[in-house]
Amino acid sequence: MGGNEEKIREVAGRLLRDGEVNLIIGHERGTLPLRSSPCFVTDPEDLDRLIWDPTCDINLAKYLHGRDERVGILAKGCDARSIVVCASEGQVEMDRVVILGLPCHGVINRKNIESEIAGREILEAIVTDEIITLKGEGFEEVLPTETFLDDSCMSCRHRTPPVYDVLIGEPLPEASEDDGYAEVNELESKSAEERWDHFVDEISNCIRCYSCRDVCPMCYCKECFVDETMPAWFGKTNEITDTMIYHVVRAIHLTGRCVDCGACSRACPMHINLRALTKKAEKIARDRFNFEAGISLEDTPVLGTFKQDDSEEFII
Amino acid sequence: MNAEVKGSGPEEETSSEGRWEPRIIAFLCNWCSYAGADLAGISRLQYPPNIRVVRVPCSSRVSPYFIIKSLQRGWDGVLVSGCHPGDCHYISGNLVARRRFAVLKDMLEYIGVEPGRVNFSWVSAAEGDKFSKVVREVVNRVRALGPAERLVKVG
Amino acid sequence: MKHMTIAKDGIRDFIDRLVKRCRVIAPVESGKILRFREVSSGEEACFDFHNTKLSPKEILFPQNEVLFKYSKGRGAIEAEAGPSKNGEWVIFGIRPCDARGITLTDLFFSSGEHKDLLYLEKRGRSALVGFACIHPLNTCFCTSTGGNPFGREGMDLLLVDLGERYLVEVLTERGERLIEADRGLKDASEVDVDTANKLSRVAEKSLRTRLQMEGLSEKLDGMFEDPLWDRVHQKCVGCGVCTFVCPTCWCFDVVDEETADSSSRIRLWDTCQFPLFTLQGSGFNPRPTGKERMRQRVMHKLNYFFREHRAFACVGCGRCVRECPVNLDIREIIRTIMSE
Amino acid sequence: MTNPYIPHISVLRKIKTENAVNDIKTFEVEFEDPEVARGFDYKPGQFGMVSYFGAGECPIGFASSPMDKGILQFTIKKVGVVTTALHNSLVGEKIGVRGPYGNGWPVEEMEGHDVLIVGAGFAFTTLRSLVKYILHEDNRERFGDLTVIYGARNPGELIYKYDLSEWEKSNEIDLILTVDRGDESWTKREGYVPTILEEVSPSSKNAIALICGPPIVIRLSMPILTKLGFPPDKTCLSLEMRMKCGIGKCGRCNVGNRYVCQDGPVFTMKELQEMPKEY
Repeated sequence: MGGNEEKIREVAGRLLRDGEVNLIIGHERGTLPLRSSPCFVTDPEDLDRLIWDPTCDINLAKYLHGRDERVGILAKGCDARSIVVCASEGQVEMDRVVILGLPCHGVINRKNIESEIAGREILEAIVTDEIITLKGEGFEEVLPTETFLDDSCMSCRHRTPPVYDVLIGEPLPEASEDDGYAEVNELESKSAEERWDHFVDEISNCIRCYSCRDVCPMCYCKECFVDETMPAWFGKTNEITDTMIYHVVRAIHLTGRCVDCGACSRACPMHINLRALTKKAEKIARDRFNFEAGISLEDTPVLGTFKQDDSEEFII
Repeated sequence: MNAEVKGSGPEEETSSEGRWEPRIIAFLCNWCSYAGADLAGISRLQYPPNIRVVRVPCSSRVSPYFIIKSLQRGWDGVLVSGCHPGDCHYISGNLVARRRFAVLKDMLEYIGVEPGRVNFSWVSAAEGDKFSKVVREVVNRVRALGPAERLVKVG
Repeated sequence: MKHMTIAKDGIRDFIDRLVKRCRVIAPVESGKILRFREVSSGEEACFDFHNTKLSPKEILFPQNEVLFKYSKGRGAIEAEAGPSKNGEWVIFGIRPCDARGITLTDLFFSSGEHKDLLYLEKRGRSALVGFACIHPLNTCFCTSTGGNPFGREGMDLLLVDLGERYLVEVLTERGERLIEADRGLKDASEVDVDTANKLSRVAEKSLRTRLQMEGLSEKLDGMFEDPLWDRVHQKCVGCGVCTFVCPTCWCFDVVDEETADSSSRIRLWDTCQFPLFTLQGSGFNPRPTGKERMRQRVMHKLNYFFREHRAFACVGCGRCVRECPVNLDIREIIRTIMSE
Repeated sequence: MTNPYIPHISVLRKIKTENAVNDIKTFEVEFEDPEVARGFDYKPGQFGMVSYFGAGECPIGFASSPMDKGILQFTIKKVGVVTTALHNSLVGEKIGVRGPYGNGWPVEEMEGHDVLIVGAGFAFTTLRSLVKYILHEDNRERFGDLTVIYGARNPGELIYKYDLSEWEKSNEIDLILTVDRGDESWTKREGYVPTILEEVSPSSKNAIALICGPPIVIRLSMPILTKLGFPPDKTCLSLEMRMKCGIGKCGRCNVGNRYVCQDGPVFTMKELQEMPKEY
């Protein structure tokens, strides 16, 4: 991906100088190893802050909400699909957004890398499409990027953004046949009792910090249902049923909207695997409504419409 | 507003023989299922008294919050009943609701809520007997599952 | 200052002996992370960690806590405060920065006309047994905020890992009482104490992050309207991670909750990063966007609290740096402010 | 050494609607425990945390004057969860009250001075407490002339009409009422409070100004008060902030390093000029 960094800066620079956009949203080097950080460029001088490598794991579509500038946004496949869903829900005006599509080999999952290094502190990391070079106190390791990609990227079917204005780099073939539902299928095969225990165990660590909601481009409600007070539907404590209900209802709200970018699981400080819920929401949209989110701007939101022959086997 | 503030879950109730009786909240759409329930009453059709009816203008008025809050407040079972597709007084209310219920049911059962806790049915205004059959079936299903614990907020 | 030593493989038995006399809270594995939980035996505690994901603040200032219960008929207050797990507590395995965080929390909750007795009651019966930081992390900056990897502030006992033994520094009588008549400990030799001091200097020098925070509060006095805040807050998504993992964040919300069998007023962790924090009934919000909220977090910790208590409400533990989902780094903000 | 969050149980004795739109009511409460009632003394301008169990708690200024022993009144506008629950409550119900909190109007510094009180709309509650306190025969001669300018959107929105009619007859107080838009029964002045303030232009010699109202009224009245010669340290303002604890611990009501619930809610203009513009 490195080769494209110059091209990104060049394209972004042209857009800024021509005045086609007055803001570029991209990624810049983070202050910690393995990390990138969102970057907002308005002055062409700052363009060399923009980077593009497998550490760029933040879904930038989140930053389009409520913006009145004309924005050039660097978008991986999942970011672009999130923009499409937001646009189809009236949250983003496409004529004010220039999508700089970035064909993507996948982003790393730093939690997996850190647990692989098992307690030793990583002081420096260089990440390319092929290898991850890690340096620390008295050790240096090289890991294959392939094995430490995020789970979402392992099963990604849209390495090239389905919608873009400018594509930077060669379109990538849709490599993976694995549809990523392995974990969901495995959970579905278990009994209700086992699934309940699994999710209680997983969710009981939640501290209700809402980073999963606040990094997700699909969560843009002015007042989230957990914050409503008249009436207050659900409690805001970290008691197990309040927390379980928060995560379940958020997953329901993602049905037919979640593009499985994995930002929520990566953001969770308590290392909860939230993808087990969001992937199920995506699977329901596919199985029941034969719908995949963020592919075309003409799609209407899944739960906002209906078909006469929608499945109703569950209705008595 | 105060009703909501004072709202609480179902009081424990046991039948005459001291057996645990499931408490089921039923959201009935005003135009069809509620009328169907009326018809069952007028025709003296017997069905178990375990349900407490909440009349709603349309099955699409029932949001996932109503259902999940009922479960959290300790109701043992939920029934949502609306008009058959095509009969909806608001033309497509039940069709939109159908998708919403499908997603809700799949997701709740995925996290471990026992199948049978949350039930959906189409009962038209003329189907008094179907209404009593549906209620009897739901009550039996919930009785088989026993008192609700998952998602019930205690303490 | 009394010094003892204890064999490293005897530490779990030491906890077993402690558990017989009081409730021991130690870092345990919880899912994929480490958190402080009550342990019933030394076996459950986990000792190889740089620092836990959440500080033991969550023990003394739990995420949700009953302020009081009231009767179902809403006419009377029933219990003075929620059933407090009474008995002596030992928070075992706390790092010096977190212990310092607790002393700052003590300072805050006991300041002013109205003291927070719920917190102070629990704090009063809690002993802090700490582990000195032999290998501070790259993100740690405790020395810049007035702390130290071998800091003793708030500690009753401080354990220093000498290799196959821990040096046990007894700092208070409460610490003394914890180990009195405990055959597992032996007196420490001069050599042990010297080794510990050498380790202390090495640890202090090994801290890579050196922030100039002298005069930071005074600098912030005039910077409320500075354009830096427009730049700094942009990447922040307004979640609650930085404040919930922070050992010196103690803001809370108060709500009433009624379930089938209990009605109580509880308090929950809250954060100045959420829009509801200052939203008024009229709809007016003095801090409407992320800029004001980010400014509030930085100004409170590094200026408002400092002007009142002459100490930063930040112990340099680096958790907010490590856990921020968008890698917004308070060290960079401090450097930017100091360079303005 | 009791838990500072526990309110005193109080009984709702009287509930009186104050305005035509029926979203402002004055609640008179009586502490269930007479011991608490005896020990509960407060200053005008202070506030208490009023609880409706099941709904929560909110900060409300005391509307009654401390001189009326045994009477504790809150005037509450129906806005949010707790206020709506209170507006739906009935006489005889039990609620919770704790306090008094905050510094209150600077009554000591006002002694020996003329007093100008400017109130607008619903924010006249604690000013009413102050006026009744000053007019009380034990206090009146300690204060100079008392001028009160009070206005509302329309006649129906003027609260404490029963007090206003009494004050109009009294020569101890110069009461000037105004409404933004009058109706056929309205005979007195018409105009916004700041305009009327300029028209009346009370003298600032040896006088203290106290003002409370919606932000727009404050913003427009401040320059007028300065023009009239009221120095910043002789102009006091009561701030309204979101509050949950009322005792300086929950961390949300701060303006700069000052907690409005402890260091306020009353601040002088001089103090406010040094505080960040975040209120």
